[in-house]
Amino acid sequence: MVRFINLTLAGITSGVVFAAVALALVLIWRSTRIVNFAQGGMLMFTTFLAWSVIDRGGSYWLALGVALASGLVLGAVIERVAVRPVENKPPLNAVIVTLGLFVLLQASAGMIWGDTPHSYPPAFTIKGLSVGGTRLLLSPFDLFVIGAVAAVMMLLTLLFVRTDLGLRLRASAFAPEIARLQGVRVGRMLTLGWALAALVGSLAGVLIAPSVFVGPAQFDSMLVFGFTAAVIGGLDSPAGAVVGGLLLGCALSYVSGYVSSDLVTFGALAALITVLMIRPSGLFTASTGRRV
Amino acid sequence: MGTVLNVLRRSTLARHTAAALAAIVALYFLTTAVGPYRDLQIAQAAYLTCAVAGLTVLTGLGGQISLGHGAFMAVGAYTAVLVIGHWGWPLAAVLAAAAGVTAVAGVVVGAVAARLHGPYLAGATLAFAVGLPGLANYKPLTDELGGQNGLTLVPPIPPAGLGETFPLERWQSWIACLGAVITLFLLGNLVRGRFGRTLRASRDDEIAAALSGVRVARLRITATVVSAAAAGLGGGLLAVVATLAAPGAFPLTLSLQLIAAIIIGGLGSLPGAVWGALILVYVPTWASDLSTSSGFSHNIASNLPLAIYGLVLIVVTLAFPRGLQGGLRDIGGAVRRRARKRRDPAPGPRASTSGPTTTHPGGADEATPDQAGARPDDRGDAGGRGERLRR
Amino acid sequence: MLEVKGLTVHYGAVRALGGVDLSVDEGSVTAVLGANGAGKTTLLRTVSGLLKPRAGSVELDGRELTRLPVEDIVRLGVAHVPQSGGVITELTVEENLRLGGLWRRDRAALTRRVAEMYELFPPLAERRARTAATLSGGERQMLALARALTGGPRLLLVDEPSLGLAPRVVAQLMAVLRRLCDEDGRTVLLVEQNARSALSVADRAVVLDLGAVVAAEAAATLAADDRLRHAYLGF
Amino acid sequence: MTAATLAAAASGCGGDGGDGGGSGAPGVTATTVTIGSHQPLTGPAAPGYSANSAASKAFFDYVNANGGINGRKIVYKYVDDAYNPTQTVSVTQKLVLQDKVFAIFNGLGTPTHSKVVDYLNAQRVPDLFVASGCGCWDEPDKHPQTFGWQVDYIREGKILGDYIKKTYAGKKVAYFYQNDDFGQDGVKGLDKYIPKDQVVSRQSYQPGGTDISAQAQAIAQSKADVVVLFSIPTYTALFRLAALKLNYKPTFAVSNVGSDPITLTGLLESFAKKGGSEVKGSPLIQGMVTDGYLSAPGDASNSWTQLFKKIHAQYIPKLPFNGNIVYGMSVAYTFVQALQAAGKNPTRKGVVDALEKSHFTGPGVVPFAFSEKSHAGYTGAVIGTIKGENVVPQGQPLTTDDGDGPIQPYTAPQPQAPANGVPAAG
Repeated sequence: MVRFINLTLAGITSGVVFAAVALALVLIWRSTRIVNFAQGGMLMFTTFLAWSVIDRGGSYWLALGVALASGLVLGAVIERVAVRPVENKPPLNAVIVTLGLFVLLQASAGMIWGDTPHSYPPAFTIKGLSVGGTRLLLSPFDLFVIGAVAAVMMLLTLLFVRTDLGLRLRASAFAPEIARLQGVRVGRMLTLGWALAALVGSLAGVLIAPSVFVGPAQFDSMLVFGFTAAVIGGLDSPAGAVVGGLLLGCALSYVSGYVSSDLVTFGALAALITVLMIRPSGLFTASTGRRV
Repeated sequence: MGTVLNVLRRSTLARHTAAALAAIVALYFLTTAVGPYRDLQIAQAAYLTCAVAGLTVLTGLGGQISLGHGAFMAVGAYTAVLVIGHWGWPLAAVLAAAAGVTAVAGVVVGAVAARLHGPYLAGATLAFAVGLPGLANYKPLTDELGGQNGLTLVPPIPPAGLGETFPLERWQSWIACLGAVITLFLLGNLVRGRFGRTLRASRDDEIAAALSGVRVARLRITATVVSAAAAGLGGGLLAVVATLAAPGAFPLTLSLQLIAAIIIGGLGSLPGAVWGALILVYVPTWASDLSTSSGFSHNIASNLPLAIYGLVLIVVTLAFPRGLQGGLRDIGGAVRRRARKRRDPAPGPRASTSGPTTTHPGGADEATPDQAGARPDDRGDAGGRGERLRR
Repeated sequence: MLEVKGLTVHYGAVRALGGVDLSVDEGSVTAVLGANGAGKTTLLRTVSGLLKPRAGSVELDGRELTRLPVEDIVRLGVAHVPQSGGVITELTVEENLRLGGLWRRDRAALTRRVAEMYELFPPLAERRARTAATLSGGERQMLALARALTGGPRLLLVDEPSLGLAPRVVAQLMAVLRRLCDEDGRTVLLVEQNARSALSVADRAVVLDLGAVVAAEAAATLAADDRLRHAYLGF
Repeated sequence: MTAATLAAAASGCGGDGGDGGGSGAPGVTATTVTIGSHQPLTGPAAPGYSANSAASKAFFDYVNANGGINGRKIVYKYVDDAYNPTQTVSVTQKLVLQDKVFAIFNGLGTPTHSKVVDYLNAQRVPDLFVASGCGCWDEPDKHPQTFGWQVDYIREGKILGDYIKKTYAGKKVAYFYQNDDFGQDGVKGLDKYIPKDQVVSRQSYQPGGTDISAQAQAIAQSKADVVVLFSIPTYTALFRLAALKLNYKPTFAVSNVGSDPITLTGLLESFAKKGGSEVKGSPLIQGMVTDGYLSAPGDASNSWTQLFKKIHAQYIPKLPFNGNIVYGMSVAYTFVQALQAAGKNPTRKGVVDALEKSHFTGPGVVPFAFSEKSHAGYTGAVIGTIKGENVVPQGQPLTTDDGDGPIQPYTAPQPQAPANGVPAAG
């Protein structure tokens, strides 16, 4: 029983980070209908920037701020410079451009910071909490991770549902042409959408960094698992991203703990196929998908 | 002479046969003229051509994205090595088995994929590419599949008739080139026929195709099987050329490179597949030579080839949205138009450079009239984007 | 108010409009009539900036529109109600309405205008918190029109409002358009296939065929011209 | 393109001759010896290992600056294979066929290098000092050109296993190992000494960013007193952190590959910092048991470490000075020895023959196995414990074989490093 609880806790902790990456992918998919394969590279790059701050003696919170701010800027710049020209081209062109960006970001990080992975501090201690004399696989830092992702989800929900800016963002995502006819500057909204997505991604990078270390290739699996989570949840649904992330995190943890750690990636494949066979557009996409 | 030309013009089969024969002759002279390392590069380009051409049929003509073709190559490579190791079949039979077993895998993947669209299909095939090579590490299978180290293959021996000093690399490149030419020939005929027409029709409008009697799901599975067989043959040839099958040889990057190759070559164009494969082989080698001789510090020199590769992907996609083959066609078309214009000045004013339509919807292999005259509703600046990926 | 001169629009190699001239007077309802594929919708989309012409000009009070982006044309007081309304089904009725006036940035005025729209179209008030997907066709048309009005436009471009609606609803809609013109002094450019009902409210009418203007006259004159009616309007 | 390839082929087909004054061997001219290597400069194995080749190159540059070997400078071409066997084959064939290297040196990785061993031997290219501890390089009958260098994983496992059996008799032991030949061979060696019933848990991992919480938790639950890790440094660090999380405090015994104190300190420095203390090295790794066959990078009094540090500061100051740097320079030193032993006019056969007859000493603490019958590298290691950033030896160096042979102490002291990096002639 302790094992089950611990595996579940480990699953939830990694699951919320998958959820954050998935959310970043969902935000971009909803606004520009592009699967952003550069997401893993973008969050790697911003986490490296945060690491540089810490390496020069900056505090954890300053570094977090730098990561988030640089995420915003990076997302906006990438949308303007590299993605805008392919937004109206065949969708696969965008796939290749984001792949190229991913490779380029990874190579740039290797050039600037080298290939040796670095330590990244956690915000709070990683020593597990004790319940009735048993140490759980859940530390104050894990609680912070869960809390931070939850807080960002809430803030985003508020932004999207409660503000005029959110209304513009949603309108641009759902029906860009109609939105333009209402005077919404859709181009700006798309840039902002990318910036927000990159912000969420950069948060995920900083949160996972203590557990994978900071290096050019250390975040590669984040994209794969984040994308898998987003597909499981349904790419049009932010709520789906969260549920997909948690499901995937737990599934991987159980496979690793009860079946074989060699089958973790195969387990991800199995989980994905199972969900898609039952719901071909993910768990949370309305079955009558918008096909206008 | 005139009748020959006439036959060629009229019969696709005759034209393709002539092209295949010409390619074989050209490749014979090329491979004989160059040194062993160049032969090896040609062989690499050839086995990649098989896989890229297979993907072109599925993604370019069928509109189904696959980020998992590297895994199909893995199936083909492992099949080839295992068949040779266990039964020692002749090479042709081995390669046929590689294609055949991968085709069977294609049936399974195709049956799953037929229900999926757009990013969901991308996600499923991506998980396939990541998950499948991991199976080699699973304990019950490691004895057979060699675990993380994979399997090694004894290189094929050139027939004694070619002489004792006949270089192995040339023999390997002959095998691979023949495989590539046969693949292109078969796929070329296939996509020119009914199969290709219905495939394109179902890509452009699934519902309309279904209404006109096309069984879309079955067609998609067939396309996956054909495509998988080509990738499997590519994998089998890889095993013969690189003499190995190992999980590390089929990382996710391989699958992503194949997708990049079809876009850069020109989506849906079989000649484009050759361009794409050539880029995959030559750009990294060239970039690596450049960085070795650059004298940069270790960190920069190590990552420079990767950076160049990323830049090439971005720049070529932005500069040639329809791929190199499409770019060539555009340039050719522009030259022809200019020649025609000189003879007969075009009527009507041309005030603005950008008409309402400068982009091609979907994966356009050839500009068909119905695409040029698409409904105005599809032509919003940003509208309709989702639908295209979802198709 | 609106002057269209020599407007030529292509889709790739296909010409949709060939040198169309059109003039709309302030405070009037102008109907653009013609068969399917005559270029009516293309004309409207070019005026609102969604399409860029190959040649010709569109001037609003002497100001050239063809080089402006859609968003800026909206800010000049041009509202476009696209075919079948174009309400965003994922958003609620209220959100759709607010969206139409967001560009004015005056939140108090916006809330006031939205309230006015609920008075003008009571069925919308009842459904304000529901998503637009739950509305009927007529209600969606109503919402689209209301949304356009929350921005307080001077020129209203309306594309086939009668499409798929019951005759009674169509009559109501046409009456609303007439009132907007008469009571609020707005200008309406109405594209319709249903020529009979369009002519019932229009001051002037233009008939398009194969991308060219074949007639431009007072609505009453046109309605009385049997030859034109038979050839192009089908009644 | 055709013209270019033809031209390249014409220049490439010229054969081995052409360079006057050389010994006639490929890659050797009057002034240079060109060698090549495949290395993971990018991709999954790049972290840490991409520095090896830079260190070797720095050492060669240093030797070249000091006059080279018999008047020849060593040109070291290392090419990225991204740890992908297909690319290993491709770049190795390029080095052999196009660049005409004299030898392949220190090619890294078992899954990668095992795919070119047959080829290199068929082409009679010396395949020196493979950077992997697989026992498979030691097959002089089948692969006469191939030589290992680092101590193989089975020997390492035997020596660690013997120590654990003697020191922790009757205690519960758990294994945490990488699921490839590195971990599996290590476990084979361990199992030769540690009784089966003493091993309470065996957990493996796949490198590549997957969570190891489940494995760590299983080992913690087994309440093992000693955990043996055959893992790369990042996974040693990850396991250590998981143990910290679970408040699990066993004795750690870590293979040489995953125990470099400087690398581990770098990975763990953000965790459990000691406020204001001057103590070097992460408190999380103090007391870890490990084994070593080279000088420890943290051992400031060692003459080899001093030499390597000097070269590092001069040529590659931007890379962190750690076990990988010591490794890369040490293996380069052995190559310098081999080239020197091959005589004034080195040939491919000459270098292989010289290695089989050699009795090289340094920079390691144990001898090589090189002979006509064995192409294995270092034959053993010394057990040590991590203290600060250093590894403090426990007892004498031990040597053994990769079969069932005994473990024996080796008494000769480690020689002093030559100041100019070139071993004294002889």
